Amino acid sequence: MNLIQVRYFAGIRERLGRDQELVDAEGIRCASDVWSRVSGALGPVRVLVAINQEYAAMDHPVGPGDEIAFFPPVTGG
Amino acid sequence: MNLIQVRYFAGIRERLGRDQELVDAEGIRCASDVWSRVSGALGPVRVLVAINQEYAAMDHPVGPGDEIAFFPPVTGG
Amino acid sequence: MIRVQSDPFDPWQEVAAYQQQSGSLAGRFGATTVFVGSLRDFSQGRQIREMTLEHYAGMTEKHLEKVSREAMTRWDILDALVIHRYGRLKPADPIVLVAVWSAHRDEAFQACRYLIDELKTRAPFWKNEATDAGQRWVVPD
Amino acid sequence: MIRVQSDPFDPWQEVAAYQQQSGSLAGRFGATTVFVGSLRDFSQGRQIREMTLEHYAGMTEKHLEKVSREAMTRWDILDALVIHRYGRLKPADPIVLVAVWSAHRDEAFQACRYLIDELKTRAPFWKNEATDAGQRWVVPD
Repeated sequence: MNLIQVRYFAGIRERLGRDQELVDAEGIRCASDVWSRVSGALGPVRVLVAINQEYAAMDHPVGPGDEIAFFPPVTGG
Repeated sequence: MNLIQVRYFAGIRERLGRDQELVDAEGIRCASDVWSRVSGALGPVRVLVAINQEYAAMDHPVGPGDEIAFFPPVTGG
Repeated sequence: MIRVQSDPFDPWQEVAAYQQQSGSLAGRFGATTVFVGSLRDFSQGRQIREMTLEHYAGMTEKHLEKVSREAMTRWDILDALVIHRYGRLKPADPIVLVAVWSAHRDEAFQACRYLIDELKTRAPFWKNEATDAGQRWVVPD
Repeated sequence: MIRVQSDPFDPWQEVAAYQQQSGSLAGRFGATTVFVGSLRDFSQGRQIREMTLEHYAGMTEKHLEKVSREAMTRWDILDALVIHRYGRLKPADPIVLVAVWSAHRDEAFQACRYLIDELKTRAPFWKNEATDAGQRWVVPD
């Protein structure tokens, strides 16, 4: 099975109740497909995406072996 | 005799060969009159003026008891 | 240099030590600009007891390295130091330090401002405040 | 606070000490911006051996106090510290320190920049450089 590693941070991690999981790459083309599959009943939230630790757009392609992260707007500094 | 205290700094002090002197206030109306009397054969130089330790214009009135300073553009910081 | 750490740090000691250790900088820089961000004890109407800074380990370092390289390319600066904490912080604790050395002040100010702005708007950190009225995630301005 | 002195100073120790002593600042400021101007060992094609800073005692303090008050009025800042040396300096010596404390970074950066710009263009100091090829008065940019 081809897997994508998915990670969550801050408010999104809290609301999903988990900080990471593995998702089957079958039927997944882009970040948005991953988000649809994992976000379930989360409702509309402001979410940012990083693919392999770089910011990416929701329509950016993802595939097996990729690390994809979803998180709210950042508040460092 | 009514006196005006005149002070010089940096390059202007060096070229005049003195750092201060007293000038008779007789016939003096403004800073420019003081400069004409003290600068002698100095020739044209960029000179700034302070009266009682505040920047002033050359046509600013001066009189007995005032401290007037002439100096080149500043280079602190 | 970039450092991301959970240990508290003294920004003034860090800048002094970094300058000392980079002996080759001495005499070459005419301008040093430093920004320090600290935890305030009061925020949006609430007393702050402590703050937990979550971060995306790995991505954070990558991002800060990238932004630091960009600053070095874009402005004529000699060196830059960025330190950022994560984990639990107490009010008045320094959160972030940005220091820039250059020959002239304009470059130093611009690069320092660029680094802290990029860090605030893009580096993957999230602040969670523990207030008298419970916990909350900080929302960006 | 304003200080004009001939003794050398360590800017990082000064900032740390001032912050420590102003205990009431702790937890209130979220942003500290510091500028330090230092003597470079090379300037306009010549090696610098030392520098003598002449100043107009009295007017200098007046001017710095005035500019400092203006910064406090114009921006929402909590405190400012300015230290400026005069007399003989060696390469790498700090010449001037400007530190500003405020709740937010934008005010801190703007006030710090204002203070150093005003100081550079208006405070009555004059630099005389001792170079390998003799002495010279520094001319403003």
